[in-house]
Amino acid sequence: MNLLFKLQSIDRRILYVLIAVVLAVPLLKRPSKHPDNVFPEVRNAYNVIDSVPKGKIVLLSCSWGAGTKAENEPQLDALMRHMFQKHIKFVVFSWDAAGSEITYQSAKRIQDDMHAKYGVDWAHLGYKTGATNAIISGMGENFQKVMGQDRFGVKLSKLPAVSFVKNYKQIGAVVDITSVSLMGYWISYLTTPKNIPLIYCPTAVMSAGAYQYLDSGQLRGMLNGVMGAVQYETLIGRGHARTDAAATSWALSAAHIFIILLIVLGNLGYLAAKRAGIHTGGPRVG
Amino acid sequence: MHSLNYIPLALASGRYSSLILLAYILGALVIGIAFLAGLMATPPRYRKIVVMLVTFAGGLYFSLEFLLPHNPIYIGKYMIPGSRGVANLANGLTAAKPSVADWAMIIGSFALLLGVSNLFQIHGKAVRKKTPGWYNSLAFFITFFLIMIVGFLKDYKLGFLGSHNAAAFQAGSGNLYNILFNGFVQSLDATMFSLIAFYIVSAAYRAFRVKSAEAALMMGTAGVIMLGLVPVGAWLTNWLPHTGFFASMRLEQITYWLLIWPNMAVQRAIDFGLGIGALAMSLRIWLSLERGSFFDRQL
Amino acid sequence: MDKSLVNSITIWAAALCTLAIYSVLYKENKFYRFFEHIFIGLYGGYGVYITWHEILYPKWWQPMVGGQWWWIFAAVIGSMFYFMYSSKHAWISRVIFGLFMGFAAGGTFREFYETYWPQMASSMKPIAGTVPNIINVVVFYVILLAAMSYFFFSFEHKSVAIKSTAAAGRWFLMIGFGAMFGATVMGRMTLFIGRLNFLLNQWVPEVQSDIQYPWFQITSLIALLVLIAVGIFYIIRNRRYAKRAKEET
Amino acid sequence: MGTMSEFANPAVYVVEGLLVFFILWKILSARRGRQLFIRRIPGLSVLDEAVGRATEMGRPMLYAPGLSGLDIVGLQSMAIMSHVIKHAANYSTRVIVPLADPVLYTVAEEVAKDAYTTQGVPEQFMAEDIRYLTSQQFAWASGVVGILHREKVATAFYFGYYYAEALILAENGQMVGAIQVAGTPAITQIPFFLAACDYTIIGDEYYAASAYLSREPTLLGSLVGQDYGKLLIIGLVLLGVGLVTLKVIEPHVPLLHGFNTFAYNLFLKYFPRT
Repeated sequence: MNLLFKLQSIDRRILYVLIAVVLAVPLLKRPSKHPDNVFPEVRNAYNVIDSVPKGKIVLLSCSWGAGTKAENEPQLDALMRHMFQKHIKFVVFSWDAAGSEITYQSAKRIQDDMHAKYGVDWAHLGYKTGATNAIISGMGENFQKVMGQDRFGVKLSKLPAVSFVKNYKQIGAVVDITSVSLMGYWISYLTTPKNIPLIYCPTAVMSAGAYQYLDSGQLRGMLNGVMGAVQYETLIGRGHARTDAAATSWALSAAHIFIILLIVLGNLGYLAAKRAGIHTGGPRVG
Repeated sequence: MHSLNYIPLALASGRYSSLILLAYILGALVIGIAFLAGLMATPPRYRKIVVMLVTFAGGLYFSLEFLLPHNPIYIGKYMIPGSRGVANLANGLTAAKPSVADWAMIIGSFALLLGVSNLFQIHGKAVRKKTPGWYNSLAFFITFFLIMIVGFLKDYKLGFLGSHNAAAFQAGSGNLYNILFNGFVQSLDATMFSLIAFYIVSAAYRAFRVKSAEAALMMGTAGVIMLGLVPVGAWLTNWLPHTGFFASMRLEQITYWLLIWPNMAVQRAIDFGLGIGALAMSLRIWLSLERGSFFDRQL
Repeated sequence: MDKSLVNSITIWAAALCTLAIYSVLYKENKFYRFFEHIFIGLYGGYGVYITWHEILYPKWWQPMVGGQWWWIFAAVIGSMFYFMYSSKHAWISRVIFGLFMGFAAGGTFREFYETYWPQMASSMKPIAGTVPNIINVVVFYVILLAAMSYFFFSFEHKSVAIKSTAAAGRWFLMIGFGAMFGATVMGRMTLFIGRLNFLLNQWVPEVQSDIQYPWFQITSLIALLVLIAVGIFYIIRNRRYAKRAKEET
Repeated sequence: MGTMSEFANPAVYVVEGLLVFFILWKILSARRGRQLFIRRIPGLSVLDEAVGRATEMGRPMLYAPGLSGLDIVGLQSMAIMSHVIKHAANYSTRVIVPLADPVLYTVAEEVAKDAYTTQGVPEQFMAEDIRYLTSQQFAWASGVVGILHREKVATAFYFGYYYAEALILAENGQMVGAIQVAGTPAITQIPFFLAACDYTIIGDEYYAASAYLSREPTLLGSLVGQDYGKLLIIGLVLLGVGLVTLKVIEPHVPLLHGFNTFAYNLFLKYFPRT
């Protein structure tokens, strides 16, 4: 009995080393096996992108920085590869200052890997900030004026990838890859009023609070953190590639089991202490 | 990297047009400063009203654009007299959205130095007074100006150095910029965010105690969903058939059901509350009904 | 400097920063504090550069010097933010903040309609269809109404019916918070996995490829010695402080 | 099924008109002095119980308003702090308040002084118990953790806007064996407070608690108006369910057809379902 109680006083730094070791194994092995099951909202996102008509563009709105790159970059990667495969034109732009540089570097790496051409297949419109609701509703009315130029200062009219986009009529779908709550603005000012499909790629922290929007159709698909990206990879034929996302999904499995064991162990120690009358704290309330 | 030439007052036509433009800009600047001076001179008792009116005017744009009918209203064949004017106003507001977006984006961008000037005050004081750890503030200033200067230099061709040196200088600052951004900014931001994972690990072991039945229900649901979202969950109940009744007992199916029905209903209930709360909050801000807080401080 | 050298320096810099920030997990220290300030400095400087380069220069400066002289007014209005720092005229910053807050608040009618009408519409689910569907719809209504009843404050929960639905409401809320708990753990662990993945699959290979260069072996040796020396110095100093502190108490 | 209109339709004028009316009517009547009723949420009695327990153990208490500054959430936290301090003053137990916002720090000092004087024990106010630590998130959290361990705090209150640092505080409070009561409108942190604290006040309850204590008219009126709004939403949803179910059973009951088309044009048309 006192073993459980003694276990309670393990130094937290030992726990930190333990979690690092537990996660290092799958990361070094880098298994390429992707999960078998694909959640319906990921499949719906795939179908929306797959059915974007020819003369329309997809907006990849990114509002994340280096802080949540581990979750949001695999989503950007999977979606971009799918659109390059299907020759669907798209633009990437960032509401986050650092994100403008990061999303361009990631996109450039994928563009080179897929032998796509900047300015023809896709364009990066750089950093946007200021009153979000005004910018989103403004781009729906006059895309060329509000978005102005790409991140190198080249006017949009000179880029074949986006020169044909006048207003909301040429927008086939909007993808919101985010770590902050921007979805409400897309829903209120562009996608619900103009009936444009919206796909949500949040960090996992925000995914639990999105299911009511999937139920109401305001969101037509969702990639839930890196797990959503891994499942999307299986849909675009990368089910056997040794990607970071696949390795992360197995490391996550190990992490979750480890965390659940910690909670169980901690509670057993707590109950043992309580039964042995050693109150680690004053009487309880509530 | 295309190089952007900062040639001030580059003007298409005529020798004097640049001077004329400069005159226009300076003239407008004088008007602007006069406007600010006028604001500064307003007596204290009118200031609160000015703030309230400006806030209300700001709120008018989107509310009218949405609420006003966009085409004239007919009762049978008879058109209500004013409604055509109202419809033109409403459509005018909608047509103005792109320029409103431009001005909002640019004025909003001017606020970028707000956070910076606050930091300059704090770290400036630390360096001046040599408070302990002042060298950290010095590092702040050095790195702040280093990445900013290198950022501008990588885009700007220093013609006077001669074309070869200028290109080398530009490439060099480009490399230094990449090292600073990819090496330092990205890794520091990502690592700071990842610290929270460690706090969860130690809290999981030492803080998450099932002290009440409701905590047990919450942690039980959390456990099921944590397993159901990751591949190991599917593996744990892989022995169950894929189809038929028992398929719904598979861990990922249970997780999915929990997410799209009970969790969805709870999130929607909370969301309705938040929605009405946001509506109330926006009304209080728009009509300056807030009392005893930031809005009411001594003007 | 050729590409691979820049890449190596970047990876080494990133590894150094990662380990410096993680040192706070052991103990709050000067090393962590120093790198924290570097981050704030770099992020601030980068913010000024990117905002000028991708917004103010192309959308404000170029049109203005290209002939649209009225854009200077944007600078005048933009300058109002900075009156916050003047003691006498701080209220002028409240005017521009008020404009932006009013601007955001004005959108509330559209936002409430576009966000919550479809939610109300999709809450109108007919209690019909297949048996599992009926079960799901009934579960949905019980949880939705009970959870909403928990957040009523303007009348007393006297009658047993209301008191029990509100209590059940708090129970059902736990399912929602359990889902958020699980999702948050998954998200936060992913971020640490990202950093560990960088250390193991980018930094370690970099060290292995650099190890054969003699100049690298020498510098890493020196660095190691310096680190050990600093470590010993701190341990001795702390022990002396501890002894002195014990003597005083 | 109808589609969502891009601009306001009659249903918007009616429903949003009612919502705005409820909220403004209640706020203005509260400001004119009418006494509006707000029930005492169970969390408040748990709060008082926790204060009582701390006085029995004779250790100081900690009240942490999180990172909130001089905004709505921060000021409401001050109202709850004032209640805690008044309660603690009766048993002359110290209340330590670490802050992360210099402006809210000055407000906290005034509120604390005022609370002690209203209890008639102004001498109990100790300026060093109200402390501004730093504005940096994790530096503030480690400062509070230092207080928890040094002062062996008996009870810890976390009321305000919280981010990821909630975890660090709750864990260390647990290690010190303190009774912990939390309350925050920050939905994302509530699961962790629920797991680690003895009792947690959830979302809008936070506003109800501070409205009950501060009786501030705008807040009271707004909360009561919002209750009416929630009732309206529930009413609309239930009405919709009834009409939609009637629509489904229409084939079996032909005479419903007339009523259903009338109901569709009057109501269901404005609530399109995909």
